[in-house]
Amino acid sequence: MSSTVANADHGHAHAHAHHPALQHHFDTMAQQKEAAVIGMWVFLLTEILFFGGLFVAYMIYRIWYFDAFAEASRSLSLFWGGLNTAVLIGSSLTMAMAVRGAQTNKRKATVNWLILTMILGAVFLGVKVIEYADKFEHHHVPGPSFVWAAEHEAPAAGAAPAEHRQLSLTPEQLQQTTQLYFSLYFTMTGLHALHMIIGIGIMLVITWMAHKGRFDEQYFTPVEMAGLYWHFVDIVWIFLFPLLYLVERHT
Amino acid sequence: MSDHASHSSGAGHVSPISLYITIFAALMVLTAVTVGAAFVDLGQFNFSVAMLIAGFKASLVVWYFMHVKYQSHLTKLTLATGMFFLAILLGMMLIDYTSKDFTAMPKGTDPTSEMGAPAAH
Amino acid sequence: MLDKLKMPERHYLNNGHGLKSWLLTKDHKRIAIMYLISISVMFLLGGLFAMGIRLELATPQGDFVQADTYNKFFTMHGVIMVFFFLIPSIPAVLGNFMIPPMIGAKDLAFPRINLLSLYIYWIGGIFTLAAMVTGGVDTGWTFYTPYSASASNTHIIPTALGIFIAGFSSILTGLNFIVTIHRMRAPGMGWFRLPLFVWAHYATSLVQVLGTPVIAITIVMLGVERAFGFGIFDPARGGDPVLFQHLFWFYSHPAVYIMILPALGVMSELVSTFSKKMIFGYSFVAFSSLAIAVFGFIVWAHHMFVAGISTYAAMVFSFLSFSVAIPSAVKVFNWTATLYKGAISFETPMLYAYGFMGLFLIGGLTGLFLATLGMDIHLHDTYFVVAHFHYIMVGGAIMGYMGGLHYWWPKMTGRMYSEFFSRIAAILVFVGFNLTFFPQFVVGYLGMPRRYHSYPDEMQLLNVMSSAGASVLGLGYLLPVIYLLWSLKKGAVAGPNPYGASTLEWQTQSPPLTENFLEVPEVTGEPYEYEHVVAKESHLV
Amino acid sequence: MTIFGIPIFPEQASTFAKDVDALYFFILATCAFFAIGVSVAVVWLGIKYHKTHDGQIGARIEGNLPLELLWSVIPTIIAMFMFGWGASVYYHLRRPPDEALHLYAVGKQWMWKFQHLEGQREINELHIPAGRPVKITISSEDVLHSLYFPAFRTKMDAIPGRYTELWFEAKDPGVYHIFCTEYCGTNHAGMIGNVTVLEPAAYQAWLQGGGMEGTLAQRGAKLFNDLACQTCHLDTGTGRGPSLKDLMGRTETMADGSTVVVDEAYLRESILNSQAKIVKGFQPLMPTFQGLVSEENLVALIEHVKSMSPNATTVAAPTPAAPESGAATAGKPAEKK
Repeated sequence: MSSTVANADHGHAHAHAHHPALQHHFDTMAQQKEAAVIGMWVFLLTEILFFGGLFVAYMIYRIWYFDAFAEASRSLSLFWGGLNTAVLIGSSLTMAMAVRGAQTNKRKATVNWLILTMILGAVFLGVKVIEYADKFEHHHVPGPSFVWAAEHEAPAAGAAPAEHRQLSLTPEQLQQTTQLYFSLYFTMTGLHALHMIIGIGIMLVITWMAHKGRFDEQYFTPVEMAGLYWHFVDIVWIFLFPLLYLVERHT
Repeated sequence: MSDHASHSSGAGHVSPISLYITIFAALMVLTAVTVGAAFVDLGQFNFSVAMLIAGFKASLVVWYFMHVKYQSHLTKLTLATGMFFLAILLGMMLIDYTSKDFTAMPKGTDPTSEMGAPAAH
Repeated sequence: MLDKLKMPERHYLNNGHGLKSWLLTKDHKRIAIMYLISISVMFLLGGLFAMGIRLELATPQGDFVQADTYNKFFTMHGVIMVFFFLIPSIPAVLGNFMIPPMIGAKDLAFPRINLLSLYIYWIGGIFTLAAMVTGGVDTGWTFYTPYSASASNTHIIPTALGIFIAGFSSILTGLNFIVTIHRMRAPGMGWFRLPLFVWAHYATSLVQVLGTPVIAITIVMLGVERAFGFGIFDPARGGDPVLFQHLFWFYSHPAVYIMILPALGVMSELVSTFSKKMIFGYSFVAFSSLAIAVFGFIVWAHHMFVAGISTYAAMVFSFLSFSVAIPSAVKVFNWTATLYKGAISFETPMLYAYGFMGLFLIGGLTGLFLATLGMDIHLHDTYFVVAHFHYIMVGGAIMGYMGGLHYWWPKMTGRMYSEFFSRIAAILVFVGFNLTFFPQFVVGYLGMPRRYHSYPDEMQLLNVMSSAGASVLGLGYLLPVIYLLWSLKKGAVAGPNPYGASTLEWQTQSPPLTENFLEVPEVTGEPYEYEHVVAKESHLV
Repeated sequence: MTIFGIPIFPEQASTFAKDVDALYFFILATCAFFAIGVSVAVVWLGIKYHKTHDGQIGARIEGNLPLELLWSVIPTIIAMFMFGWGASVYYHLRRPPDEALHLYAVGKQWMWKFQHLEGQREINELHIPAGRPVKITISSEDVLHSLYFPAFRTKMDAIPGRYTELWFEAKDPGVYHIFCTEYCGTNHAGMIGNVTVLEPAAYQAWLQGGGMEGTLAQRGAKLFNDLACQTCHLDTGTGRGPSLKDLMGRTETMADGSTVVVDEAYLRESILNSQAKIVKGFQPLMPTFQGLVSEENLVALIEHVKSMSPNATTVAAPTPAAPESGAATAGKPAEKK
């Protein structure tokens, strides 16, 4: 196995002693790391289009049934939604700090930041559970038992007179089309939550690896990849929050 | 292999903590702004404003938290490819859905109001 | 000369023995071989369903099986052939095996992910097969709503889940190829020194990575609608069943290019090697692959011209659909020009290449009928469409796959198959294929709709021709199984480069070492330069 | 048309069948030219440049830019021409003439139900006059179907919750196939029938023969009474609901100030989602009839309302996209306030 030829091609410093994490088919750690970064980004590319399909459905039905979407969106709690947004952005910060810890080879800092990120992720999921439970209570889960009760008012939109909104939508229509909104709501937030659960699972493994001292400033690719993934999940939420919670709050 | 750009060996670019804090603060402020904007009646522009803010927040995360600023051109190209095809998916879908009324749109209604922004009341 | 060739002592096949050495391998070549076996089984299954379909259609009455059974036959035929045979066929077998040696790499960038993609493919296959054994699914491979969401009571969720899972296998393969082609090329192997097979796979991988997630999410939406009663596509709850078609075809039209692009790549290799001449207009052929991949994403609604899309949208998508025709035409013209002043010989792979040219031409050109708006209204969902896409997928993709398999078989196994029988098989496939599918163009223009269990009497003669052709075609596909297996034990030793081909994978021994090359090769020349190739012609001429 | 007893060409039974077939032959000729040309070239090159001895290699030719441009540009031009021709034929196929005879078709697993305005109802059989344009408005009761008349070279999907339409003008009396071309379940292949084209006089006679229930509009009038619509929708305009007299084609102002041109889609929406659009000056009192009126009865009601507007020539939007317009409006009841 000759790597000298390949070395000449790369034209940058080559670790003379092979790093233990270097796989046999790569020539240098840099090549291996770059391959991983590109691979991760290509994976995120597929994730963009995965959620893109959902956004298409959301977009079409929001155009068609704007009033129902606005009405249903007002029933979501802005407090919980806003809190979760803050929690997730905070977890992105802690994740960035964890990667920074790995970059600078601070094992303890890395582990601690990762644990903090997981805690914030768990908080987010906990809030999501509270919100879901609320939906079950109000029969806002699509399906045979779905009921859109006219008396339900979101606290934030309480100021709007009920008859103003009823001008354009009958209870039957609301029953029909708010259900569509909640179908999308559950699919979108459910898939997002699934991504978070997977992310926390990955972080558990990586925290353990970091704790065992598997990483150094030459090799911390798993931490970096987990970071990219986590930030992506954060970005999805950055879009989901206004799309689901803030359809029309000003009436 | 001519297409790999400015990557440094080893740990890569290490951003200062102050930068991360700044980005975090900016994201929080923007979240507050987007909530605030939702309570202001901007007519057709509520949706556009919300998406612009979300897009800007996402860019901050991508650029600084995800280190794309310091990554190779290939990474940036990959991201751009994703955006491009997402635009095709969303945009070309609208060709059909906004032209259902293309020639039969009743006079006096504004076809652009269907583009996602709520109709003004 | 033949006697002097010996099998190399050390190669990837004898580097480790036993089931475990295969199931836990990270070697792209062994993974490719396991893919080869898996998709062959799937091809056989899909073929059996096809035989059932043709038997049923031999008579107009619908007397061979019940209508429900027939509906399950064509659905399972489509699902298996599209998702479990055609999509993985060339990329996961030939691409997986050949891309690393072609670019001078020891392996793909992510060997473990490569193995993972195989396991995911198996899991997806198990779900789909389980759905099949427990009663099957009858929606057609297109799963159109609202039939699939509410009306049908067959096993849609496990089937869809199987496709969803297998989709990730396809995504991971594509991801692996993209990173490998970007980051694993040998020194001196610039982008314009890549074999065209690699270019084609790069384009294919783009489609896999960008398109597959959209079908995945579409299946999720269909699944939650069916399983939990969510109403995303349900017209009774204000949903739009046509939205499903939009999302479905956003993937499934580009998916056609996942199937055909690698075959186009194989063609470029075959035409060059067997005319001992560099590809005419290399960069045009390379970029036409990328052009097909990108244009493939902006034409999907041509499957929906009578599905209630707006007149305006129909015009836009019809116009754009013609854009795919141009790069396809460019490829065909360039291959033709490559033959000019070549040194052409007709070994079996070249016979497949010639067959491919004829069938792909017909398949591609009949696509023009369907892209033309006024014409498609009449032809949509008739047998004309069936014939068209079989000319592309069977006449194109499978001919390319068979050609490639024969071409690289000596590289993969180190042994030659029987040239005599393989030529007979190639001719049988070509003749049988045309007999099967050409009458379907005619019966399609007559108006025979797809997915019909019975049909008007006057269409019988054409259907009988088609059924007869299918048996010839089946024979043509069975024959290779026999002589290829035979060659494993008894075939003549092939030597490193039996065809005198120019690309890098022929510069190493057959079968290759686990790490492909003894030394990382340094590439100095253009692709397809035959001046320097040491041809070991062996017994072939 | 048959060759050696094999049918190879369907009858040209509608006025635009020959247009479609002309387009077909043009594309066929173009494709044959390229397919035969390339095939002959490939075979000829294969023979002419057949390898003669071991170790022989081909000439070194890298490419030729003018040639590449030539065979990119010429197919582009041909393709654009094909698109233009195809689009013009399509436009014609999608644009029913104003004077067309109007029918309704409802797809249901697994039958086609046709309704004539005069009241005749047929299943898997359709009688139409020769020499007169016929417009069929299509809907579905369950899943997707597609109404296909191969001899007329036209088809259109039936989509639940929407109206779509197609038209044709049959030329000669005869019996032709009706197929369902969108897969719809078990008996998809049984969802076929015959369209019988009659001489106009014979068609009139056929109409007299049937129609026990009166015309479609009359049936609608009876429903109008049965469903108690007339208690609010008084002709005088003094009822709790707006008068429906001379309504078709009129531009109505809604409570929110927007305007709507009354067409079939609007009527359909107003019956099924009665409070989606409220005419200015009226209260949203009307109950919704979603699920209470079948597709067949719905078209009868609409015909009845149309019959109250004897002066309106046709639906309000005589444009090619009218079917899509109807579809979209029917599908999005709650869009405008």
